[in-house]
Amino acid sequence: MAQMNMIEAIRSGLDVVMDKDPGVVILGEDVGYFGGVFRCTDGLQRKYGEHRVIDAPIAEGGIIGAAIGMGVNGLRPVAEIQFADYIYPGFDQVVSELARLRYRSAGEFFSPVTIRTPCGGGIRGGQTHSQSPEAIFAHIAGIKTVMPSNPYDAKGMLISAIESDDPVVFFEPKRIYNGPFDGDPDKPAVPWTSHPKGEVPEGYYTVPLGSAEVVQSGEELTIVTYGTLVHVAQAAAEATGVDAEVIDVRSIFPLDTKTLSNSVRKTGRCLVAHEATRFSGYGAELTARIQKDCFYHLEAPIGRIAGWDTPYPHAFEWQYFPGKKRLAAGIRKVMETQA
Amino acid sequence: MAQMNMIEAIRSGLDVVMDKDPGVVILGEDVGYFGGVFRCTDGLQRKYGEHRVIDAPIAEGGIIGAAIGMGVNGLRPVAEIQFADYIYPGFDQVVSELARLRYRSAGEFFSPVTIRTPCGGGIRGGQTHSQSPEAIFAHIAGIKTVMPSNPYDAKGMLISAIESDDPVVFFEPKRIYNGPFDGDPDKPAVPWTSHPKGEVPEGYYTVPLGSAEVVQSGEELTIVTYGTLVHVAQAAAEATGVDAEVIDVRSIFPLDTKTLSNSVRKTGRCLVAHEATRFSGYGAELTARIQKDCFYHLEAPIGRIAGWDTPYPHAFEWQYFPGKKRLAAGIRKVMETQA
Amino acid sequence: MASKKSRLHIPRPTARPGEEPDFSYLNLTPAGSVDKPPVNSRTRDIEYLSEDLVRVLDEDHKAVGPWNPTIDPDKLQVALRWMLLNRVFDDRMWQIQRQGRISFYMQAAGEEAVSIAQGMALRPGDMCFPSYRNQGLYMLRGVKLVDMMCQCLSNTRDMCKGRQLPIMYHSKKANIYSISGNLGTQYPNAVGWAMASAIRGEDHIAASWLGDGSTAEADFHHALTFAAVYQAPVILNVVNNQWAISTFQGFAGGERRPFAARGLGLGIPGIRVDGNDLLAVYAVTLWAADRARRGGGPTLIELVTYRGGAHSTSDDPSKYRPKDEWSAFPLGDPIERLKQHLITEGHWSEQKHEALTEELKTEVLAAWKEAQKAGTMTEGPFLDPATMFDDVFAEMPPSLESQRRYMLEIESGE
Amino acid sequence: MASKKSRLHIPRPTARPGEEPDFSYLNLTPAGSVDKPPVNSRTRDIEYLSEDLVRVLDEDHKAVGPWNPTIDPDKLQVALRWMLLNRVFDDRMWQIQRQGRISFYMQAAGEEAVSIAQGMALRPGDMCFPSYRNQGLYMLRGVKLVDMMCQCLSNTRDMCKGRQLPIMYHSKKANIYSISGNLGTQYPNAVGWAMASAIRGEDHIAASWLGDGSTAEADFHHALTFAAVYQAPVILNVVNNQWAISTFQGFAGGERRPFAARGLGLGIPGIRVDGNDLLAVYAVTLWAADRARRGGGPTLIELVTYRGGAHSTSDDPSKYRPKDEWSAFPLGDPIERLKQHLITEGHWSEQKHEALTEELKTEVLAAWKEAQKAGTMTEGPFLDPATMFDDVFAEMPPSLESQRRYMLEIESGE
Ligand SMILES: Cc1ncc(C[n+]2csc(CCOP(=O)(O)OP(=O)(O)O)c2C)c(N)n1
Ligand SMILES: Cc1ncc(C[n+]2csc(CCOP(=O)(O)OP(=O)(O)O)c2C)c(N)n1
Ligand SMILES: [Mg+2]
Ligand SMILES: [Mg+2]
Repeated sequence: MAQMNMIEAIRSGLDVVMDKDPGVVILGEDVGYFGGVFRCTDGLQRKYGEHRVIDAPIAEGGIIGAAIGMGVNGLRPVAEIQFADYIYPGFDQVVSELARLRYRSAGEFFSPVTIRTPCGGGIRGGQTHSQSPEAIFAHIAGIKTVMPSNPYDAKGMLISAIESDDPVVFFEPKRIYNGPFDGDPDKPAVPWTSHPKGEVPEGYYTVPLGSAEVVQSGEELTIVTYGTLVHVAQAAAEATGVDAEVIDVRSIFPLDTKTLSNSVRKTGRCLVAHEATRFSGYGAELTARIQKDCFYHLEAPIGRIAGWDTPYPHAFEWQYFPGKKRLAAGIRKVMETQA
Repeated sequence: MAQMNMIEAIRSGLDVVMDKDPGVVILGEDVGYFGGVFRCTDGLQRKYGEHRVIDAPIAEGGIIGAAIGMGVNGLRPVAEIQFADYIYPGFDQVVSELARLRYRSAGEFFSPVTIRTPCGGGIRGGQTHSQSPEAIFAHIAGIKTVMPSNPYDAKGMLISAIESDDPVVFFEPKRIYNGPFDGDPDKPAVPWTSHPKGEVPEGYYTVPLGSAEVVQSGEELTIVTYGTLVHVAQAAAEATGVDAEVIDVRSIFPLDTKTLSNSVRKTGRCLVAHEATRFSGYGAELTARIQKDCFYHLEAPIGRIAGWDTPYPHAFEWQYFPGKKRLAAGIRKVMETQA
Repeated sequence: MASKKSRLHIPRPTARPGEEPDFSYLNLTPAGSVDKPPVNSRTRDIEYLSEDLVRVLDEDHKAVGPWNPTIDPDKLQVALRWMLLNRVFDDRMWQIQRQGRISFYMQAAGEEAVSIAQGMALRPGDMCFPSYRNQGLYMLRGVKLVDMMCQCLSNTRDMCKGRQLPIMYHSKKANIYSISGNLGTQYPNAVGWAMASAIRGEDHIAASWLGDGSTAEADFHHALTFAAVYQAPVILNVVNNQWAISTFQGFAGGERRPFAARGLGLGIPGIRVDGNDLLAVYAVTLWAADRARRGGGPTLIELVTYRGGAHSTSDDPSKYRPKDEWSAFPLGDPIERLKQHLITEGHWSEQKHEALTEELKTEVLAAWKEAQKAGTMTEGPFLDPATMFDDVFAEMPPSLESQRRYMLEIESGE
Repeated sequence: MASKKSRLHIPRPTARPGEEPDFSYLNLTPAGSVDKPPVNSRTRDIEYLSEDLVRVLDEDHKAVGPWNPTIDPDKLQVALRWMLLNRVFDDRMWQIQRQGRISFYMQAAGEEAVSIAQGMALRPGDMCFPSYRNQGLYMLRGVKLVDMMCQCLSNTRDMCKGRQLPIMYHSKKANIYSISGNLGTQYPNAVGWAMASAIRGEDHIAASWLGDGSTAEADFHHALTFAAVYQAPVILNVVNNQWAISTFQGFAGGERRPFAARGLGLGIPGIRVDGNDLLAVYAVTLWAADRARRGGGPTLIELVTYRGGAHSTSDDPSKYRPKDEWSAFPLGDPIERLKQHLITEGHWSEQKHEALTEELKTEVLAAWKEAQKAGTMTEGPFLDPATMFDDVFAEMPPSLESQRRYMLEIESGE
């Protein structure tokens, strides 16, 4: 076991699969010689060569489009999109080729592309370095969408994603690249070494896609969340003194509905939280699903805490970000409501 | 008053605003000389000239991108995207320019573009002529998204959309261009002349964005839907004998939550229905919102009927399409469940 | 606002319905007049290839000039057969659609030389990323007519299992990629495929096709950029059939420079070829394939041809172009031209041609009969709707399993 | 899989850290050597403009050749002042970011002639669609330094009301569009703006800027296509500063042909200009503007320059390029070159230059002091967070009103 932050864990995951499978190639802006603007591919070009860790033109549609073709030709491409906010120019390739290829060719063709992309706010990135567009990808039939919340899961799920024959959009909450974050930007930064999930095996292992994790068990309320907010939710629960069960969804699609409903049936109350814009966000799916599966167990309406329905503003990052205060208020509201 | 089908109503709406406001221009593939593949702009180039009804290169990103610039320069552009399935190549322009311009410039700049695009299945279009991507646009802060279900609303809402200083994505359910459709493809086609909403004033009028409509009142159950399914829902309700209130959402965003909650609080039961893929679809938002607003009035879990989480298959169009049978089953399920 | 007169340039086709067809805008160089450079020429030295028109068949149906590939008459007869089969097949399927027995169809009328000549010039291991007008490629690469028909019928033998519109074929065995429906997306996929081939140090190249209108799409640009940057072994074909549904090629920017010149700014050589001259198309494709295989990178080929029919069965071209435009097209009909060449050379005759046509009609009809056995739109056997949930993913996730169960329950109810 | 050797071409910069800078790949034509054609020339007759390098200032700091715009010394001093102000401003803001007082910054070091020369050549009614390195444009068009600083501070006087990253300015009054953050999106917007101007029969033209790296984006292609098809009155500028973060211009396809040639295939003339030669940039911009205003359509201008600094405050270029590359850049520093020209002509001196520098530093410092009064990241006054919900739409929809109320409730709680 080693101590790794999320960047190191992702790099290690890439290293492990590249070493194991010579068909794995990396393609993206600044990923090669430089090692990526977040350093996730640092050293990999030196180790595996320019023909496997490939600097690309600034064209997300071209990167994804070329990766698809490489995948059809037997490679296992990992495309990096520098920020999730920049995935939109490649959206047509994701929907109209990547997600549909296997289906429309009745299984004859497929392309096992993994798209890695840093998402989320909290780094003063303003409106085009802070977005969390997972709901959009969750709605596209034919791709899997995941978002780990810690180094251990990041490496294990990334290996699963790359080895999967299905296309996967792999969101990396960049705010927690270097350490877990409890939602309070004024507190000193905490490194991953202080967190059990910062312990990461150096070699090969996988964390399966499609499974959620109960990161903290509790009896009074279930908080369903993912990414950075997993950590904020724990802090908020502690602040309120509510005995909350916190579930890290991890896999946006496929969704592990069992783990969710088991918990909510037990606690009878549920708060759903994410960073993305609330309206038509992924929290809506979680809520809709839980109200169906747990209707007769629910003692209060499911709460939904999310980013506001505005772009992500630079100056008001911490008023926009669903931090500890907002989550705590959400928890209290769900708890106060009488059944 | 005249009898119009939805195509004629849309054309009439365009005609009325073009006549009223010389700044209104139309831009799109085949919209000019030919009058559009669905004929919605037929005759408008002859009437208003090649400089106001402009045939465009086949580049949805370019069409939307150019329309934005025209809008910034004082015109009021209406961009046609030939099929909603083809809007993805223009997605970055919608998100990163159209939706954000006013916000990021603190109101100094804006571009009042309306994007018209035919959506939905039921015309044997296969996987790339049948999609309903409204949920994706609903999630983008800064644009309005609407979908009328009849000629009267289509014209009135289109005029509102074009006259609005906000960008609007205007979805046209193509299956009901020529007549209302109750979900049974084997029955003879019904023209709009048989429907009260096929009566359309020839001149100027508006239907405001942001308001839902109760198209059928009832006491036992609320069906919340929009587009083609408004008609299918009415037929399904009739088939089941349930006294259903049917609400046509019309405006995807902004959403008229009042009309929804008033109804569900009255009936105590709710079924949400749409054609698009279910997972992370717009029905999730409707469901999540209604469970919150009406929790203490709900006697059964809110049902959700939607397209399956697969691409839209050519051969199984009618098994994919949420038709009368599926809606009726959904109605029965919500009715049978005991509170 | 329109107080002053608009200065916006609006492209206009030379003729609209009721007017005299006018192809004077086409720059036609005489057959045999264009030099054939070595395949390792520098792009800047062969820019003329993107302006001139490579042609082999002359007015007298002779094959002339440096691009003459001197193909065996036998092989040419085979080529003629394929083109004719393509035409006969399309005619039949068009009729079938008109009778309401398939939902949709698109024909390649007038463009058959593209798929046949290029298909013949490529090697079986080369991967094709076609558009929807390349049905000839499938035939040539061994996909059975009956299988193509079953695709159009979405029946129990459909290679797409009912998921695609008619004509959206694919064949892994024949190395032909699947068709998206969204224009142009296959172009960067082809480049990526070619990049992978180069990475592995293999000889296989990729080829892709799209129409004049589709060059305006982003993916055209992405493909050219990536192909140029990595010198990918790929042939990028632009089938300039003058029309994109109702808009003529000027709306894709074809008014000022040929499409063949689009890659020059990136250092990609372009060749403008008479797309209705099977010999010329074959020759330029071989040239480009050879260049790619030797590490010379991508070539952009513009095939100048004419969309002889309607855009699709949903289209009515009499609304936007002269009815007799095709017959006025100066590059004629590719089938007729090859036929006349073979006749001139003494390797063919009107009688043989007629007999062949009849034979192919019979073949197509037989295939149609067989195809129907696997089901039609109205008569069984039908595909099992439960298969609708297959192949969304490699393994069906639980949510789709439960949707499938629910669908079967509902379908069996009432 | 890598049994055989990869044949994929991977572009490589001429020098990496620790190596000798090498700009031999730049095709440098001597100052004064490139002909200046009439503005109504046919694109095909002026292709040389996209290969050669238009330069006015020669090795002896004299202005020579047909492109010499013969500008008044007064006006040149003004230009020098603007460039210097841009440099001094950037230096100060960079320091300020380093002190943690703004979140982010991007400088134009080495590229100041682009904004200043082009800004001067355009008319006030012409609309600019800038990239993030065009801060000189705002200064020149009258946006106050203090207002730019307040934007960077996201404070109570911020033109963006706290919504944008530093340097994402805009100014409706100055006719400068707002910056998206997603690369290249402004390019088709500029073309659309120009189309509207043409539709109304107006004289105003649009101009847009993006970097060498950004030419790979789809919007570059969309803009060129639409500009060509409609002959929109627009100047499309590619600022080739050799680098796109860590990748050199070869990764955008610049290895084989200059970026100026990218529009040739669509019939758009391209001009390659010494981007560090204020006189040359001014002259070509006037030429292109004149052409556009006379209905000649778009021009693509490639400005050959060098990104003197880091990509942004988040970047560390010593990781990927030689530290001394800038000083080895053969086109030098635009400020130094204009300064030397003016000195040579007897209109300037080292002393004056130093005095001006001091004056500008004082001006910038004064602006910074004033800016801080409107709030900093740590000290008030602060913008009202409730304004975060404004301007999403023309009128606030009820859902945002209720979110705003809820936000205020929560923020006031605890
Ligand atoms: C992204 C996208 N936009 C629009 C369409 C609708 N469409 C289908 S074919 C076509 C015309 C294409 O013309 P061209 O590329 O010249 O090919 P041709 O049909 O002439 O072979 C259009 C606009 C589409 N399929 N995909
Ligand atoms: C769509 C998109 N992709 C990626 C980025 C990240 N990014 C910001 S600047 C930049 C490099 C741009 O280089 P270039 O166009 O040459 O401009 P320069 O910075 O040299 O002025 C990149 C990759 C982005 N902002 N938007
Ligand atoms: Mg065409
Ligand atoms: Mg650059």
